[in-house]
Amino acid sequence: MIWVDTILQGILLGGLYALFAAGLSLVFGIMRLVNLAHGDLIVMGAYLILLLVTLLGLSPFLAALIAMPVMFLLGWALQKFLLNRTLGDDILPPLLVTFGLSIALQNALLETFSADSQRLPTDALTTASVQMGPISLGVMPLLTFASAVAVIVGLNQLFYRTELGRAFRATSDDATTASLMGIKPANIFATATGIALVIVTIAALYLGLRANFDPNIGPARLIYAFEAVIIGGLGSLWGTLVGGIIIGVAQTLGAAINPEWQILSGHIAFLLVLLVRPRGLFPRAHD
Amino acid sequence: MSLLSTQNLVAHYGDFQALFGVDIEFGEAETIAIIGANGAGKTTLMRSIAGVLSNHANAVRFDGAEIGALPADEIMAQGVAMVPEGRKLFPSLSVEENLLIGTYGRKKSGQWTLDTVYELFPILRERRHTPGTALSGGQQQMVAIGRALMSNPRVLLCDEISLGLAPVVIKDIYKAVPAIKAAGASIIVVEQDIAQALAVADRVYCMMEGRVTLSGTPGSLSREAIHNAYFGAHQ
Amino acid sequence: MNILSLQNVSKSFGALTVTDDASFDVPQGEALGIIGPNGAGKSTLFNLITGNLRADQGTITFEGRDVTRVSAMERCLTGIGRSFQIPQPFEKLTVYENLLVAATHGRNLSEAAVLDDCADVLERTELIRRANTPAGQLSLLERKRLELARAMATQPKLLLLDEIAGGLTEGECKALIGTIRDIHARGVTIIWIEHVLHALTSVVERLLVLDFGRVIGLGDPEEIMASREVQEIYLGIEV
Amino acid sequence: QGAKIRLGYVSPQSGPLAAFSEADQFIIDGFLGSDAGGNFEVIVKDSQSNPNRAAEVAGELIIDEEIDLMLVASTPETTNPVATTCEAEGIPVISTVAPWQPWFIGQQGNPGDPGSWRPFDYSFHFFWGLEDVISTFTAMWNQLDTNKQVGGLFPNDGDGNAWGDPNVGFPQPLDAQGYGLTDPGRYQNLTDDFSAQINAFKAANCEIVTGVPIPPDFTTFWTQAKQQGFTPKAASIGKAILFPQAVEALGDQGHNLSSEVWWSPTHPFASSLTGQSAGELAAGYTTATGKQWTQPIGFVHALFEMAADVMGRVEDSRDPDEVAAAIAATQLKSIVGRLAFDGAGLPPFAAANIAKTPLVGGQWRLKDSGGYDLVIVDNSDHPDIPTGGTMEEIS
Amino acid sequence: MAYSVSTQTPASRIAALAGTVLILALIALPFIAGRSTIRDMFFILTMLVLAQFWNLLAGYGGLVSIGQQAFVGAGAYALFGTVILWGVDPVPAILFAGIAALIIAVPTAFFAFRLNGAYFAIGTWVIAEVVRLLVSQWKTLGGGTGTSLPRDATGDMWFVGAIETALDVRSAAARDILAYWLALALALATIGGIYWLLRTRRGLALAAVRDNVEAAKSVGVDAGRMKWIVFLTSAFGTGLAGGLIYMQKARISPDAAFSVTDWTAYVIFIVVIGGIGTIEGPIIGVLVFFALQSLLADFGSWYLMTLGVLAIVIMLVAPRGLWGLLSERTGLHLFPIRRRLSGGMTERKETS
Ligand SMILES: Nc1ncnc2c1ncn2[C@@H]1O[C@H](COP(=O)(O)OP(=O)(O)OP(=O)(O)O)[C@@H](O)[C@H]1O
Ligand SMILES: Nc1ncnc2c1ncn2[C@@H]1O[C@H](COP(=O)(O)OP(=O)(O)OP(=O)(O)O)[C@@H](O)[C@H]1O
Ligand SMILES: [Mg+2]
Ligand SMILES: [Mg+2]
Repeated sequence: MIWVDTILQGILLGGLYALFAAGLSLVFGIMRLVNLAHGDLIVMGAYLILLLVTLLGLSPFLAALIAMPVMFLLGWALQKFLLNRTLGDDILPPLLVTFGLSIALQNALLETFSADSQRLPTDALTTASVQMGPISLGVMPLLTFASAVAVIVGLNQLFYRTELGRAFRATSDDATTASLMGIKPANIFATATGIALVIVTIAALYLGLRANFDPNIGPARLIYAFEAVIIGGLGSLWGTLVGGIIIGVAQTLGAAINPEWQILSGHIAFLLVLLVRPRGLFPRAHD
Repeated sequence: MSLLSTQNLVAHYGDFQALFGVDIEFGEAETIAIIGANGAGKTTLMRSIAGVLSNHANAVRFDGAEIGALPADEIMAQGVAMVPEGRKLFPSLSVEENLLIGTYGRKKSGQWTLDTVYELFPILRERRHTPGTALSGGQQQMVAIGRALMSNPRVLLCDEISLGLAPVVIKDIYKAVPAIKAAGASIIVVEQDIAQALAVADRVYCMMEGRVTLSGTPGSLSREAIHNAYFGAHQ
Repeated sequence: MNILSLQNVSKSFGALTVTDDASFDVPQGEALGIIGPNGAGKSTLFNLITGNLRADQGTITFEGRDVTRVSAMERCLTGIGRSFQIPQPFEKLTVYENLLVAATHGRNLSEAAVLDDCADVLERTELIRRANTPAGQLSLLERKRLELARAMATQPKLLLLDEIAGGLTEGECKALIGTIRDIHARGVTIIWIEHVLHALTSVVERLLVLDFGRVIGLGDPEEIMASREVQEIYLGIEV
Repeated sequence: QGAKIRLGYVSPQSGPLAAFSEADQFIIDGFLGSDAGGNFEVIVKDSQSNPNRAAEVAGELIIDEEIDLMLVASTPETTNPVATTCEAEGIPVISTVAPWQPWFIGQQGNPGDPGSWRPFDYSFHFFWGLEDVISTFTAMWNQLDTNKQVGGLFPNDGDGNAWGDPNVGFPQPLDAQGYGLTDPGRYQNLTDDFSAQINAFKAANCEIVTGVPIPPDFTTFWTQAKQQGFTPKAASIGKAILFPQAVEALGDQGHNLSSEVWWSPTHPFASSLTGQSAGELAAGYTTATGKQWTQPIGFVHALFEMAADVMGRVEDSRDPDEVAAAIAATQLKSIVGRLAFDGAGLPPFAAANIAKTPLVGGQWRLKDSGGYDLVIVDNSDHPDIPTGGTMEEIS
Repeated sequence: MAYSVSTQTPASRIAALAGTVLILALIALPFIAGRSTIRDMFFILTMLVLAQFWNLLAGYGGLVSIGQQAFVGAGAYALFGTVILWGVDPVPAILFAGIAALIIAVPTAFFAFRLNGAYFAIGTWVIAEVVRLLVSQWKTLGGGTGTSLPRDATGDMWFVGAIETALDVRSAAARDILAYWLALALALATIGGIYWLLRTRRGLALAAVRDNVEAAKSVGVDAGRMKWIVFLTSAFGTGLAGGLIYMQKARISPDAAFSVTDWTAYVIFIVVIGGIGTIEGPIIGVLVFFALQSLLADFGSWYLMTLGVLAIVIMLVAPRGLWGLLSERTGLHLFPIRRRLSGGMTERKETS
């Protein structure tokens, strides 16, 4: 029974990782942009929600709702005025710029909010659980997982059912030809990053409800998010969920053997998947 | 009055200069052909007009306005659509989605809709849900043309639409040209196949090494003159 | 003896079959021309022979050795040299350095040992005055010459030329033909893809016709050119 | 002589450990404003919570600033690189706010081989040791009615390795007192899931939890424990719930969590520098900054008390050997209690370099007005420090 | 007329002369400068070595790795391991640092070479994390706590006694001077070695592969082997630097030795600010980085914020770095690698 519990907890943890990764997956899939500041953007989102909660006395969920449009605009502007200028065949400019952004953001948060660890206000929901036979699953992790699935379903709808989604895919395939179709790649990219930051806000909500955060906690999560995106396959959103789950389950299984192996097992699972499938589990047919 | 013209158009790829002051012009409802050997700069000329390569504002004029410095999407919005060399379909999109992308962000309706494009190329209706890249070369070319038409352009730039196609298929494709003209669009065709070009065009420009070396109506040009313009000749 | 032979070689990109069951032999010392419509698969065939692409099926034999699975680099070392249809110079290197890479690595020699050979090739391809110019700054014609020069610098036994005469003036074309004849006269086997037919036919001994990836004709140039099929599909002349 | 004595001070003012240094400026201002403080100049450097940086700034202080004495505080990640540098440079250093074992053993070449351990010539440290936490924690647990099964949460870092160490850490003393310890193994900091530990604790039927996680990890653990139906009677945790903000982050779930208390406003000690009592110092901090008092305040203050006392007893403050000898001879009644390197309560190998300070146990109690108070509930080892209540079970 | 080839330019001849003088001055530095200068120079030189090797990897080999900390850490731990467990003197133990990094590099390369571009970057980062986590389990060297070099080992290190008497300094200062000379030797060997490599036909091939892989393969360049050479060389050198850095620090912990920020991010910053793909770039970059650090480091988070913003600004306004900007304007090259063919018909004017 312990094994079943371990795997279930791993799957739920995978949901959290997938949520961290979904925004990254969107940006990486559409623009091949390696955003090293993604983790810090999540932390920034958490602070924004916290600010709304303390200033307006809102519930965190409502505050996240208000934070979303703000974060969208921020992402839009970030891409339009900064990141678009780094795109190209060379992966170094985006790497360096987002690294610069990452340390600038971390330290700006530190100056503004101090190093104290914070948490979004919690209520009974945080520690509530549902009993499934002998196994007790937290309501919050279940909610996190459900949100991850919802985000991915939502993104898939957007991608495959709307005109904007068509433009996303076309621009991602070939930005030059897309511009010949009257699409402004710069705006498409900005919109994509805007949407990514909306997802970041959702991730930030669960990050802040789940445990403490402080300005420096971002980068530690980034690597899992990247792993989830890469083993899922570039541009595959469901792949990102599967990738998150693989890392989550690998971690809990490793920990069940010995907590020393917890994080290591996640990384090793990542390396093993790439060893067998260097382009991830669900790569695009073309690239 | 000319509908679209270029004045002293130049283009560079990094250090390499591909066009050296090209002047062409053509009018409403006219079809012109641009011919020239491999690497003469035909594609570069098309890309400059379409705004993929940017230029001085006054290097390209369209309908009286200077559009040389505009980005591709805005030039497209003004009514200049391009069928790019090598088809360039979006592999992530189905045939129908590839066609629909031509209408992106435009409410304006016109002669060309999904239905009329399917009428022009009936085979596409059957294959509309397959990924664009799973089609044969000729069918892909039809999608590429249809995609450009979906924006109801006033000028259609066609870059080597016969490239890599069997003669039969080429005939099929060129059969569509009169219908497109009839719908009111002016057309620029880039071709390596001289015979084909001469057959459809009202006027012909011949390019070599980034310069226009000859122009005129098909009837007025001798084989000899074209040959010289194509390959250069002793002075 | 055959220097190169292809047996049932096929290659597809996704659903598109670009080389379809191609089989032919090239005797040592021959000059073979390849023609065919755009997109017939001519350049792809070259890529298969040089190893820049791997064949899906079939075998490629060079000097009696099966090289189907051998890398492009090793095939170069065994004596297959090529030029690219779209010139692919090393843009940041000078013209001389472009040749130097080919000469030192393609033959595994030191820089000093190949100095004179490189200078000689530069002279023969009339690039000598541009020796110290970064290749990125060359004009199209110079790039095409560089393609040829770089292929020659590896001192290949089999030289594959992909449309190097396209866009040349007649005078330049004559000079080029002279150069190629000269190379051929030194015993190098040549396979040449060209749309400029008069240039091609003035050098090659046999002509191969490709259409939709299939070999549809191989033989004496004049006979091939006169054949009904070629007239129709290649020259577009209604017969 | 007009030249002032130069003190170097390294602490983590930015980065994840910054909470430890929040009171630094307040303390230093107070020190410089005191009578003795007038003779000193304090050069402050930020370790940025980064051990590489800590060693680097220590070098700068010694070489560029030519300091006479180094002071360093807060966690082995800061104190150890600085002390190692000073020892190598032959500059005296006084260090605090790290249990003495990770400080002393952690600086030895081979921590696994006690035979190879050597005392230091220039490095001195005052704080309590693991034996004190163990004794305090067990005394608190003894006040409750439990099955004596303890679950251990020890990370793979300086503190966690020391707490869980079979020789110097929890296992042996707990065993001796009849407690059973379930230690699933060293996890990495910033772990996102503690199901493995929770399952292990449940399986062993643990009613007590102890450990030294970092704050975010403890929040994750504690929340997951509740979700997965693991409800121990006592949770005595080092480090993670040191600061009130960290406990507040737990919402209502922080009530009755227990922790070691090294210093509080109710400690019956006074500053040798300013004469302020512990309560006055804490109140002064709250007035100056508007923030609740924290435990490092007393110890950082004591560091500067030590500096003033030591330098008052030397002829030539520029002579490292004389200064080191003066430190070793310290007999000071400070705001954290009596400081003397007399080896009291220490094994012989550490006697020369370490002075122990008293440790008691406390519990965080939810205030009616919101927020938490730290109430001292056990003083078995130091009856002179008054308690404010008795140990309660986590309901 | 016969042809000849040379790589020298008038500027490079002057640079070579100035360089020789500079090297002599650097060697003599401990006799004239104070300890703080020596330590600053040690920092500059070791960061320069790391930067040069990362530049070799990314700038010349096109392999953008963000896992260099694996080699710094492995080298550093190898040094501590051999000193503490085997009782080897720290100076020769530096060699083991390089070898350990090399040993780690082989499986890393085997794995990472299956990946491209961004995947390669993330892959190397994950591998470095794996190495860090494994080393954190190594209990004899302190696990996650870390450990210090035993004082008797650092006290009577090779050459320290000799330097003490020769320069009449304290033992701590003598250790700094020794570390400085070792760093100087390593930096000179690195720059010299890389410059030499770039001037051989291998270096030419490297440039060719960077410009166009397919064409390079077609003229007989073994692109795969070039990648291996570059990766292993860079790992070895990075490992040596890691060993040396931690020999001087005398204290190690996994978080410090495998810090992605200190050993990779800052190094990338240095290279890119200075100018990637040139030998001069990292030299300029490290000087800028050092200047920033000494001016601003005491401002804590403001310093780091400035660094971040500067990285962004430089990337946007001068993507080829400060040296790129300078050499574009002036055509200056201190380490010319371009071969100029002269004599014969090269000089004949073109007749039109
Ligand atoms: N992206 C590019 N980068 C560098 N050079 C280019 C690029 N595209 C084209 N060129 C060069 O510009 C010149 C003109 O090319 P262009 O494609 O316009 O010729 P074209 O007449 O369309 O030839 P083709 O008949 O082969 O399509 C050629 O020499 C080509 O090599
Ligand atoms: N890497 C590739 N991926 C997909 N399709 C390709 C690829 N390379 C070539 N093709 C396709 O294969 C077909 C044959 O191309 P190839 O370049 O061999 O033609 P060619 O005979 O050399 O034509 P041309 O005379 O125009 O040079 C074309 O339809 C082309 O689009
Ligand atoms: Mg073209
Ligand atoms: Mg071709």
